[in-house]
Amino acid sequence: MNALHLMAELIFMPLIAFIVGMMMVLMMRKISARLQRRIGPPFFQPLYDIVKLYGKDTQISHGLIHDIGIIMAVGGYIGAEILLPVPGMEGIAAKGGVITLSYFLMIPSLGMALGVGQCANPNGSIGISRALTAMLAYDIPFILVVFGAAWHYQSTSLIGMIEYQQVHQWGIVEMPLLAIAGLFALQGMLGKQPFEIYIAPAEIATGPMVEMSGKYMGGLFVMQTFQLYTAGVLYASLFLGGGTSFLTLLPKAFLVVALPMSIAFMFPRYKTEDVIRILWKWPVMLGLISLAFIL
Amino acid sequence: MNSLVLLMVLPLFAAFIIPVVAKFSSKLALFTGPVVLCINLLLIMSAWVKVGSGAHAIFLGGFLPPVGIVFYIDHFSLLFSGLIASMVLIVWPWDAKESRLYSLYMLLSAASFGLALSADLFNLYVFYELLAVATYGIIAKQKNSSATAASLRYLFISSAGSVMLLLGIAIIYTLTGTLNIAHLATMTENLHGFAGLSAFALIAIGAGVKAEMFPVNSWVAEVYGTIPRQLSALLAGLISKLAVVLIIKMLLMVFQVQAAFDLLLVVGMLGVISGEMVAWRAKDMIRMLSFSSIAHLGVLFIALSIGGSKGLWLAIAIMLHHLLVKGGLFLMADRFSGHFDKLKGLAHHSPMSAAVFLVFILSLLGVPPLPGFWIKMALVMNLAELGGGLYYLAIGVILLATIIETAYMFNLVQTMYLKADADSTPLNKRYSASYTFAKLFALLLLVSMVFVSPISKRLKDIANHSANPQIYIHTVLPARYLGEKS
Amino acid sequence: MNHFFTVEGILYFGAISLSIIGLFGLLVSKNLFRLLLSLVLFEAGANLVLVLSGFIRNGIAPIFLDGNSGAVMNDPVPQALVLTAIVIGVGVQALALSLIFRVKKHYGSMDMRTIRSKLEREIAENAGVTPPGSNEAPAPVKLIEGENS
Amino acid sequence: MKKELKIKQKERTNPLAHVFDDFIRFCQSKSLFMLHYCTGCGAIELPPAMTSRFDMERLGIQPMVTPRQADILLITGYVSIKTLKRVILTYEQMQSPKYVIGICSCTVNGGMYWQSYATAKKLNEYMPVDVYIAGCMPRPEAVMAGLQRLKDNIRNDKKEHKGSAWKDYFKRYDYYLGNQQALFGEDWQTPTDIIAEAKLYGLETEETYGKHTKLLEKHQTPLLPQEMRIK
Amino acid sequence: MTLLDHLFIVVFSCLIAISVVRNLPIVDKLAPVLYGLILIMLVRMASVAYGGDAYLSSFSLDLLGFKMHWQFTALSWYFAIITLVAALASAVFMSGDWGRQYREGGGNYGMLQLALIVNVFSMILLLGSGDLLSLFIGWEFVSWASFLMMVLSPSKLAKKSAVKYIVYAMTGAMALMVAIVMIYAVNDSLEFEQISIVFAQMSGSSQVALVLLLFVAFAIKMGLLPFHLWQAVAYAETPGPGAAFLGAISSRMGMFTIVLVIVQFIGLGGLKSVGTSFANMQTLLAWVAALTTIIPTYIALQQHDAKRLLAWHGVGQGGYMLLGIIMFDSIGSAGGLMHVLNHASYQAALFMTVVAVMYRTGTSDLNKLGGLVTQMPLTFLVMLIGIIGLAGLPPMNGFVSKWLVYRSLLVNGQPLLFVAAVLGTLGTILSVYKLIHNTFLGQLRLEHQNVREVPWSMLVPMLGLSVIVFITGFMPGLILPWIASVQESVGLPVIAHHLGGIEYAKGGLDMIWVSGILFYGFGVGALIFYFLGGKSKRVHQYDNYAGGHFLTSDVRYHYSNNFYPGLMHLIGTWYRGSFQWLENSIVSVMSFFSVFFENIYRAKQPVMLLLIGVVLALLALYRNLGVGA
Repeated sequence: MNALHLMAELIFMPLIAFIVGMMMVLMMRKISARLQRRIGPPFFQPLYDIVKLYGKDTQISHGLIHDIGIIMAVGGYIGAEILLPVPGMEGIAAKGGVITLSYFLMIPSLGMALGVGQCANPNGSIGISRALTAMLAYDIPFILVVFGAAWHYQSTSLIGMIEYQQVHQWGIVEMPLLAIAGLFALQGMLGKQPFEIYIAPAEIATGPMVEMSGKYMGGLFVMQTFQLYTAGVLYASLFLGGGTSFLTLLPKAFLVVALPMSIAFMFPRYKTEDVIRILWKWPVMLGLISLAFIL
Repeated sequence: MNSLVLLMVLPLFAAFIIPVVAKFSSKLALFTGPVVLCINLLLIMSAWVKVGSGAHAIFLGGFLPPVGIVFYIDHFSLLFSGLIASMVLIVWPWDAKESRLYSLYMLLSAASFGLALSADLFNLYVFYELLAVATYGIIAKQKNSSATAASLRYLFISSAGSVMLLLGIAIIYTLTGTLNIAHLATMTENLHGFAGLSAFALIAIGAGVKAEMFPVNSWVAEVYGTIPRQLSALLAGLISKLAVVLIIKMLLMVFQVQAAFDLLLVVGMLGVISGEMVAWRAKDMIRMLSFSSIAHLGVLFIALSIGGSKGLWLAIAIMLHHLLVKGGLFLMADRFSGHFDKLKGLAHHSPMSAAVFLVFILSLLGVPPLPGFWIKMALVMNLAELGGGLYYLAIGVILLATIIETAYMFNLVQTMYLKADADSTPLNKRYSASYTFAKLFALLLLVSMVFVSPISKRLKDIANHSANPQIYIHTVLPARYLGEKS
Repeated sequence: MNHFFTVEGILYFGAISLSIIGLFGLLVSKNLFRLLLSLVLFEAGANLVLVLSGFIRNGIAPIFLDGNSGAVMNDPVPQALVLTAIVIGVGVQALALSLIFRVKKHYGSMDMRTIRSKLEREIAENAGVTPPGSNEAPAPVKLIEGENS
Repeated sequence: MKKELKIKQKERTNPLAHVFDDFIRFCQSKSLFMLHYCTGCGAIELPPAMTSRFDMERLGIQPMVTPRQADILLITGYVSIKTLKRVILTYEQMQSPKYVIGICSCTVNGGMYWQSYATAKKLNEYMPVDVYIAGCMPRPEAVMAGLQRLKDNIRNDKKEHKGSAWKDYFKRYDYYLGNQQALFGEDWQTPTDIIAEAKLYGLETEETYGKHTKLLEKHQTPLLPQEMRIK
Repeated sequence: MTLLDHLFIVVFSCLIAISVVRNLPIVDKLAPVLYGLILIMLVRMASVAYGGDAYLSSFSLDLLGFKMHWQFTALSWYFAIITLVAALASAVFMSGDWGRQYREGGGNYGMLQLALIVNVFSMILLLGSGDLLSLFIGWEFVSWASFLMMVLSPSKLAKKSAVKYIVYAMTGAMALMVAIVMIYAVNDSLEFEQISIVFAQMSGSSQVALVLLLFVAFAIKMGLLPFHLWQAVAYAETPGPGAAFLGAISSRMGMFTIVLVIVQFIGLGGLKSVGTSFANMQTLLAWVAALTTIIPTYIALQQHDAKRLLAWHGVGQGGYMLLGIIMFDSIGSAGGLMHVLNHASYQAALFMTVVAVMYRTGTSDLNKLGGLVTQMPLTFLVMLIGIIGLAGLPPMNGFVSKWLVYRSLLVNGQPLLFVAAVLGTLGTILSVYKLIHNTFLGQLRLEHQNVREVPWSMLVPMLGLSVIVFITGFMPGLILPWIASVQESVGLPVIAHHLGGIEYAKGGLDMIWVSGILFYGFGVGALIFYFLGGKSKRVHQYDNYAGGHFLTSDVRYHYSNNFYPGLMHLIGTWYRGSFQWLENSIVSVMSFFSVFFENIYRAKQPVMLLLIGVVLALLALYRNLGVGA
């Protein structure tokens, strides 16, 4: 893997992630609009939003740590994308396995938490405390799913997993319950409707994003695109056999992201302790049952 | 070698002379006691050298055993008599002006010498009674009248115990027809039946009263609570040990049988547990020290239950260590008077007494460099070597006792190092001889820390020498008597 | 049980029952003087047992032997021992009596239980500690500093 | 009628910047975040604008909660003096380019409360207003038309200069501050520091400072942000 | 005179020097120099850490028939280097301005310096022990030394918790003594090899007894689950940098002895053979470790005092080390061992930051702090690096050892343990964020307006430790050879490693690449942030969205109390303090017995006891002999 190839990957993997992510955001907003019998935003709306936010003339900052927080949020996900193998480009997936990737997904939330902390706004702090509690809630089933997958494929590197699935059947066929548990965890990871208490607009003024203006808000929008893309592609490569080419990978990723979205807009918002109780009860139970089969 | 009888005669004589001498000049009466003790000390030292590694028997009145009364002299008994002489000298009541108290002290030391030396069972009983009477007298002599009540209660339990002792001696006499220990040692087979062992039980528990054995040591708290600290140092440090010597003489020579060891073991364990538990609740220094001495005598009984020369060596080491530490603590006790909470901030008033107190406690607990650790280690190792559930239970009890001791000792140390507040009593800093002796004991302890192996080697040969019955029998019983018998 | 109704059997039974009576007196009685008397009985019983240990059936006292050494003699040694034991017993009992007088003078009562609880309270007071578990009145709660010292 | 006030901020001249600025203005017109601040009765008209019948999202407009994220401040209905204080604070906390849409005639000229002691009659005396939507509660169609008008103004702001009214707040801050102080009293102050913002972004003109700003400096202890310092 | 003798002599002379000079002002300069000297002596012996053979000391004592000798293996060198670095850092921290403030505050500064050197001396003695008896003596020295350190702080609670500690420590020492005695009783020798020989010969039940006794002794020192109650309060109350030193390394002596005795001489076969097939000793120890990672961490989550929170985390992280080492495979044990060094580095740094905050603001109560990031930026940086390490996130070294532990749990197929470890990690992330948020972020209080950064004498050790945390995280290959030689000397499978990280067949870790990618991501994020977006204006903390409300200083607009209400609603009821109840019940049983015995001693008529004693003795003899008259 010569240096030039790596340099190309370093640039293109996040870029693809950004573009596909924006399409996913668009899909999300279109689904929610369609469910409400509305037309929904035009095609390039996510791009417009991000460019408008970055194009803002004035924005406020509460200090250096506020800026570093947003940089860590965006940078963390850019790092995570490079760990996530995509057909044709593997980045450094071999150097760090799926455990490292799941830790990389925690860095942006910690970075954002630090940034919001310095905003000195209690809405933000309450939002962050709920976000970290929600992370505690959805990470247990997610880790259980990762454990089952890694144990089933006998390796932690995603490339190995995809090759295994190319040869044998897909993960979802061999571990159906684990896949369902993974979807449940995905619902929590994406922070969509039922588990969205930490950005409740009316109650705590969108929690962590209360003091984010201009490019700070733009950064968080970019992070959302990366978040959707990473969740989709990770789930696809864990259970749906990844894709030999983009054409096979992207439909799976979009399907994976579409499923929780459509479920999401049916639900009201759960309280924090209910979020923990549900995410620690059902997906963990499903995961353990499926592990019983695999081990 | 016969001059050793003077050891016992001189104090008796002085005991009766002092009241007469006191008529003429009180100063002379004051000094006769210590002079006599110094003479005895010299006699003991010369005897120690002369006896060397052998042993010697003195037949009183020329009557050969098994009829006459025999004094058995070897390093074990000389060691004890030396301790008696020095301890009574240390604890001598210089400020008390009555001559009768001095004569009682003289009576006490005479009885102790007799107990240490004599090798005849009934003779031991007589000296034991003499010792008891002397102790009642000294306790009752104190100014506060609660001491009289304490000594009366002590008298009842102790004389009941000595009656048990007498019954034991009677049983032994009916079984063997003789009371000379060496003679008994030759016919041990008919003593190992139930009757013989019940005699031993009676003797052990009878003498146990003074040796603070478990069921019969309720007098300890009352007596030590009322008498002055120096006297309780003598009683706890030495007199209780002498009663144990009486049991040792019987145990070593006659009753080397597992049933006797188990009895001592159980009694020792109960003593350790009960002593530690009640000491944990104690709220003042004297009560804590008295129950802690009960516990440590329990450990002594556990050590005795190992039997043979190993058990004896451990017992001697524990006795010496306990004498130094408990004696020292009692001697210092008047610096720590009153409720523990009143001792707050004491360590800042006089760091020296706190440091000495700490040295004693650390050695008591068995913290490595100090000799206490080596003794506890050797004891536990020997107990483990014997194997068997009961011995492991004993190990558990000893170590549990150490933990409880750490708890209450360091609770006290912690209050001492706290900041002094309103109601903590200022320290009575006046000069007192006993405090200097306590510092001497602490120094002795630290010095012995360096010479642990030579001292232990010395103690081991004393124990080997005095623990095997053959030497005892050959020195006491004349050859021709043995000729026909064996 | 055959040798129970022999002479020494009865004597032994008498001696042992005497000491048991003494022991029972020690356990039950409350009055100091009665305690002392039961102690005397107890010691007398023990002395009797000691004397009897030298008894040989139809042996005669050694003093009556006028030269013919053939007859069976009672063993003189325990008798000598008993002498000293009795003397010691007397000494101890005399001392106990004098102590009882002083205790009666000081505490004003002869009942062992009141003496014990008074003694316990005195020990606790001079050690500056509340007496352990005195079941009469619960330890007074210190409401005001020094109010009930 | 107002003479063109020169601001210190230099216009970027190179052609690439122009293309880039045009693209940003285009995106700004296509994506607007609306701070839904229901001050009066006109607010009831906005939900229908957002729901399926009129679907504001088609125009790229989303409701946002905090002024920091919002671009449009919708003042719906009469503005009482007490509410005006919060409106001004919210307006100053919004990040420019920000636009104010006055819905209902009460914001235009006081409407039916024209002679009331408790309401502020003309909204544009206290902050620059981009679009007024008249009507005593204009129907959603009118609101949508007003929003569409705002979007057009933003897109061709270069030519008609109708889309950057927000600069006027910095340019003639003294005039606005004067009106506010007239209403709320001499010691009127908000925690946001408009003068420092004007200086930072070079939007200050000679009319930014005046009598009223001097009054403000007299009363307000300057809220300087804590700078991170090593020693 | 081998190198080990030089080390012992130098450490002892440093002890003497400091004890002589402790009340003079020059101790501030002398102490760090002495610790540096000891460190140099240790580095001279570094060959043992790179595969060299152990150093034997020429000293050997023969007392009462027990032979004692001393040796320094790779394992002892590894723990010694951590001890010395922690001691050097806390000595430098202590002898600067903090020492002056402690002295003015009435603290006994000379004794604190002495306590530190006594701790170091006793730890070197323990680490160098060559047989069971010298191990026991070293063990007692270490327990008494940390007691000396704890008892120095003037507060009453500190002294009470110190006494509670020494009772726990003595229980541990006595359990160790019983185990040693059981080993000695078989064939009269106290060598380490005896443990495995004796263990093999033992019957099933005494095997369980031996392993349990050894484990109890070492678990008490390490604060594992059933015995963890003493550690947090004791370490939190120890004065300033003493807490940093104790928190970092003192309880890890338990880990040293676990590795030395249980892992090296009883080993996996021994542990597996003990107990039934389902619940063998290894699963028991693993589950004790897993519960130790969870329960103390969630107790830490509840604390509102920063030192107490960190001390509880010290207890929690101990569970990781045991979890790693108990797997007995190459990566698991490497993870456990490396976690000792990692934890020591960031725990000491975090404790120092909290002490620095106390030095400036006078309190460590999280509900009375806030917004200090602008006033004390460097302390914030150290705490940030520390909490990233404690939480185990990538760039820092905590991640490497946690990754190794997870990887070994994955390979060994232990889903429940894996979930327990992750639960512990997430709990740590939550509580460290609460620590840094309540101390440094949020609204700054009026009274802390003019708080300044701590002087350099305190900053240098903190920054040094955080550099260590980062360097060993970025290039774990620097310390992996030490761990490989430890594994080799202890008989565990050795880990394959290179400078960047770990090669492993089924998916290794290369920290240079991972951290490189992370910094590349941060760089791109910074590029996007600074070049695409426009200028941003710094605003005051009162210029904040509060629903239109005008923020002023009279109402504190800050959220720190009851930081995780949602979580606490769910698991709040689980904190019933069942271990505290267990401890209290044991104490009440003991006091019941003591009252029982006390009443025996207050018997009205002692002769009754005499009679009972005689009758029971005769009965026992009768039954014992089983034969009539």
